[in-house]
Amino acid sequence: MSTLAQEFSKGIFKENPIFRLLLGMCPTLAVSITAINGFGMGVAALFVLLGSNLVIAALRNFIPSKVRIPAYILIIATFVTIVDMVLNAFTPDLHKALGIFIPLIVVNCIILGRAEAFARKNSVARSVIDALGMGVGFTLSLTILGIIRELFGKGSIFGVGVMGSAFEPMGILATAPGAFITLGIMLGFVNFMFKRLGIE
Amino acid sequence: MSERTFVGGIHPSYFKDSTAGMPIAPARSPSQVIIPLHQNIGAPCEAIVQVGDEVKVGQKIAEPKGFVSAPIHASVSGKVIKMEPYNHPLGNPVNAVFIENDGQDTPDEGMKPNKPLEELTPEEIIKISKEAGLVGLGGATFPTHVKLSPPSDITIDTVIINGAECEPFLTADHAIMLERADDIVYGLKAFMKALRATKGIIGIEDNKTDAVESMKRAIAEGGGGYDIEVHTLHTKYPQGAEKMLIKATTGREVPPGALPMAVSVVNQNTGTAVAMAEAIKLGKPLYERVVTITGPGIKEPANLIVRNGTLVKDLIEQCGGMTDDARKLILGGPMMGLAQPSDDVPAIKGTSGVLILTAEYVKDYPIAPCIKCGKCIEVCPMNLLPNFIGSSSEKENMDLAEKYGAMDCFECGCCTYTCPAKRPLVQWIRIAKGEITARRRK
Amino acid sequence: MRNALRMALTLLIIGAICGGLLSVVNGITAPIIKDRADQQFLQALEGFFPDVAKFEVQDINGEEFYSCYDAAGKFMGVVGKVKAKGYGGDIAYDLAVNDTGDIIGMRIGAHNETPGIGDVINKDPFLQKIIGLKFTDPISAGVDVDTTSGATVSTGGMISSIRRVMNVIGENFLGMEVEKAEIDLTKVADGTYTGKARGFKSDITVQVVVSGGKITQIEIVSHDDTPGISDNAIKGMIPKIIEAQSLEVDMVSGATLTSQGIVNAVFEALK
Amino acid sequence: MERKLVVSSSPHLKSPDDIQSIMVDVLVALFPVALMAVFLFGYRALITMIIAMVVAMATEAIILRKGNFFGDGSAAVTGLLLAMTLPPAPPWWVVAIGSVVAIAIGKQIYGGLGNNIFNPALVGRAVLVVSWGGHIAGNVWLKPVPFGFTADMVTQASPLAAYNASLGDLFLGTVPGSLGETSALALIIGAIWLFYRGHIDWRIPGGFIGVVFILGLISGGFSMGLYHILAGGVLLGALFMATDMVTSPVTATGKIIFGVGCGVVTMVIRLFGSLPEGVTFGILLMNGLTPLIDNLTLPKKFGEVKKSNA
Repeated sequence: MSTLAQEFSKGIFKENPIFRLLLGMCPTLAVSITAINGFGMGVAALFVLLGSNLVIAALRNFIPSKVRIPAYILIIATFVTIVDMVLNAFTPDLHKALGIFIPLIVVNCIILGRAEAFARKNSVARSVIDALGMGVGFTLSLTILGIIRELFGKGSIFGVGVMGSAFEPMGILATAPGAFITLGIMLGFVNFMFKRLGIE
Repeated sequence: MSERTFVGGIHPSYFKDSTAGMPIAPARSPSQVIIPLHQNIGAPCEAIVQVGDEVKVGQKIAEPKGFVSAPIHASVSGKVIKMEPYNHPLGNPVNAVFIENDGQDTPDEGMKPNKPLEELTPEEIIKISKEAGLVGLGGATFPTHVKLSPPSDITIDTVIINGAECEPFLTADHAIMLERADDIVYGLKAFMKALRATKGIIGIEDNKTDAVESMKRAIAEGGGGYDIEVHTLHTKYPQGAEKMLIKATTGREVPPGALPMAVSVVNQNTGTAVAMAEAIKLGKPLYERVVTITGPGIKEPANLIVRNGTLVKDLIEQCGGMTDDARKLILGGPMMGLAQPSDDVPAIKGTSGVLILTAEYVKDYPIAPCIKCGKCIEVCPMNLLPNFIGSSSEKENMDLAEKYGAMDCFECGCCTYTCPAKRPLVQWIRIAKGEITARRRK
Repeated sequence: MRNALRMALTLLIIGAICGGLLSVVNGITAPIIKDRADQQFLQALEGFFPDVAKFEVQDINGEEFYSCYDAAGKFMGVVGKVKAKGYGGDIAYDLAVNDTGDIIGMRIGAHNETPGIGDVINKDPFLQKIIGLKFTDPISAGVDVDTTSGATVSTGGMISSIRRVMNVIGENFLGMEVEKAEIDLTKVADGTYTGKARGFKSDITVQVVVSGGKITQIEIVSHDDTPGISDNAIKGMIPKIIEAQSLEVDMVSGATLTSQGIVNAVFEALK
Repeated sequence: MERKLVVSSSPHLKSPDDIQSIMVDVLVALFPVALMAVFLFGYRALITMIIAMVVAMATEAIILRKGNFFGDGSAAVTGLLLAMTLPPAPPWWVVAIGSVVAIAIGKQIYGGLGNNIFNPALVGRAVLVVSWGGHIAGNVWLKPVPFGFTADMVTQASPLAAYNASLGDLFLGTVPGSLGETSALALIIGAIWLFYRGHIDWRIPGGFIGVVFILGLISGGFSMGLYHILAGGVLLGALFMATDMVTSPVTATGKIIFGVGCGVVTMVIRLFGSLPEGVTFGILLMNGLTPLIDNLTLPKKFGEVKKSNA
């Protein structure tokens, strides 16, 4: 049995959902245009993941295994809808920027994947730690992608201009091809670093 | 109609000047010959002499063990001193008969003229060719009597004499066509008669115009009663490959995996035709042949008549020896010949040339990735995709190599020659072919 | 049986709890969301009409038009939330027109025009050309507003859309007389008519033959547009108009300006 | 036997061509084009070409960690080809980024020379067009001034957008346009060298230019057909870009399909799209289809179809 600290850190490094497991690619590519979008998406997913992992782990002995998937979907959908409404009410700009990708968290592989692979079989405490780790890993990855794309595609970080007025943004990074290129380069870089560090 | 050819092929530098037009001279009679008992495609032979036996020139010393095989004859007179495995041009040591030369050249009693060609039946001609141990002298060493006995359901209408000599450096066929034109025509007539073929064609590349003239003269003088033509062919490699030659001269395409007889054609080499003529006229079996000893690494290149079993180092010595920068010894031509680890190897029936290359030709090129230039596809005479077959084989994906047609490759080497990335394409294809054949046997 | 019942019950309970939870959250957030949306839009209208205090929404052909009033209830002008056809699909924009029919503001919303090329429509030089135009101006590509070279589709699409929206606003809110681009053919006497209108580079002259209340033939007498491109428009538009017996036909893409020119010229001829 | 003999599998002769010699041939073929560009657009053209080549070679040398700056020459070719597709004088950093992208993302990420799917120079150009369209495709063209090495130049639209140049001017290249695309004469001279050296096949340029001509002919008559060939990047694309060995099919039939495809996409973009030029995207699109085309057009093996008279 791994320690809780390991449980937490695996989601950030060894089993990072984006760079290692390649889960949840759709929102990754779509919303990482700016750092704040990536961060917001990550936090939204973190919240849903936390909630669903917690509830599913708590109810793991009560839900018959034949109907577990519909039950999980119900639970996840509820949390997603809550996030959607809360974001809409309190951070409308972010809500507008993330758009359809918030409701789509429902089908994000990370959420259902963690429910099915982890929360179903582990205690509430471990599941919550797992959700935190995965969520932070997801948020971190999206934010990094967002920072890179925003820095070169718009010349700012978290909306603050940093490149000076002479900088002409690289438009392609704000488009879908730019997302693929950035993600691809990051994946290569992370794999390279892991190899260098001798992990796997 | 003077430029006949096929699609593909390459134009390497020919390097033929050093020996082209050089008269054929007999090589020095060696003090000892080492005659391997496997000198043809197909089954090896079994010795019929014992250590200590006295043999005469032309005496049969080994009998074939199968149908696709040809007997072997002594090339000197003297005493059998040893029988043991010895280096062989194809690589692994093979049982060989060592004969000490007594220098007498006593001819065997069996060597006497047969009936003239006009009186021989096809069956008799085939028998003569078999007894004389005739094999294809172009290098493939396919037993001639087998070629002359097609299955009964196949009719052969054309016999083609291969005078293309498309391999760079080699000039043995060229020399034969100049000096032995009459015998070539005589041999061709014998082949045609044996096969009941109606047409004879002699294909010669257009860089040997003197040979074309010589052959035309010989046909005019001795071709009476037979329909024989000389076809001038475009000079390019591999013009002399069986299928390419047939395509160039008759326009017929031999289907993949089939033999020329599938399109009613039989190919024979010029040297084989001369040997056929000698076997009929003189009763002389095949115990010597013309060999070109050439290349930048040899001091005095020459076209020599070489007795079967003469060691290559003797030949090299006679030609002034190797130059200091000689690095590679090849039996055959530079495109399809076999590199030898040592010059201590006997010349056999299939040895058409001894080629010595210098350091300049033996560079080790780094293999670059395929840049898909398509040059190998352009030159492939079989219209295959050598780059794809090669890469598949490199990645050990033999199924894919087979799908791209690896088995139809006859290893002419044009792809490797032309590849700007210096990829050993034909070498990879050979590996694939070996692997696929081994798999099929299972 | 017991199992099935238990499954159904479990799902039911979870569903009920989830539903309850959602309705509670919704109850908290919905009013906040609505208030803010109204607030935001009012703010947006204030950008055009600083004194706006009240607005009314009217839906015309699927597009929303907001009549704005000041605190005293005086009509100030109209803001249309409308769409134009661009190169990369629809361009959503707001167009504000004051009570005398002048364009006082325009704001480009969501669009998919090519960055660096088509998005010139959202840059100042283009906006400057539009703002200040009057209802009575022709508002026609190449006449009083130039298209931007390299982005003719985006800019041309915007210009013709603005003309259309101006017509809608003028007719519905300002009581202006709008010249209809449609011809009542039954009122046109048989005969041959000639008309002229601006194409891509200069005027296109057409000859229209009407007989028995129908357009039977259209001939381009002269034009100066790009060969190759305009040919498509000519080949495409004439049969379309004759077949439809109407000028409400789709433009030939890639040659919008020439196509529009032909339609206008036919209109001029039959007017 | 003291002499060591080398044993290797046949063939024992190698053609003198290698990758570097091919790349040098391409550079030689581009020389008249480059010369014409400098002649027409002045020293700025030269600077653009030098930046593109040097940055491309440096990027490759850094990625491959090789001391040999020129390497196999392919980076120099890519850099020069990229410069040929650019306007005469974009900002220096645009050119440099284009070269870095072309080599790093267009080529090395796929595993280097031979493994890339798309023409690296065009990848570089495409990224530049999408990112800084204003510097690449807006009103950035210079009016050519022969020998005008220091003269101030006038910007005007490229002839493809304006349809206003004479065929003679287009042939000589005295029209605004990208560095390497204006002079049909120089391009043809360069291509003849490549044909002579056997590095390009008539099929791709033939299919490409043929289709452009036919579609141009249909759209606006004979002179329009010629216009579409001579104006814009069709000749540069057909002779130097589409014929890039790595990214075009290897089979004979495949080459024709590839060329025709490039021509069709180019003309569809020119006639029906809003961009004045479609060569870049035409070639990139067909690059992507190349493996498929190759596999669909495997050539008939020698003798595969039996002749009826056999």
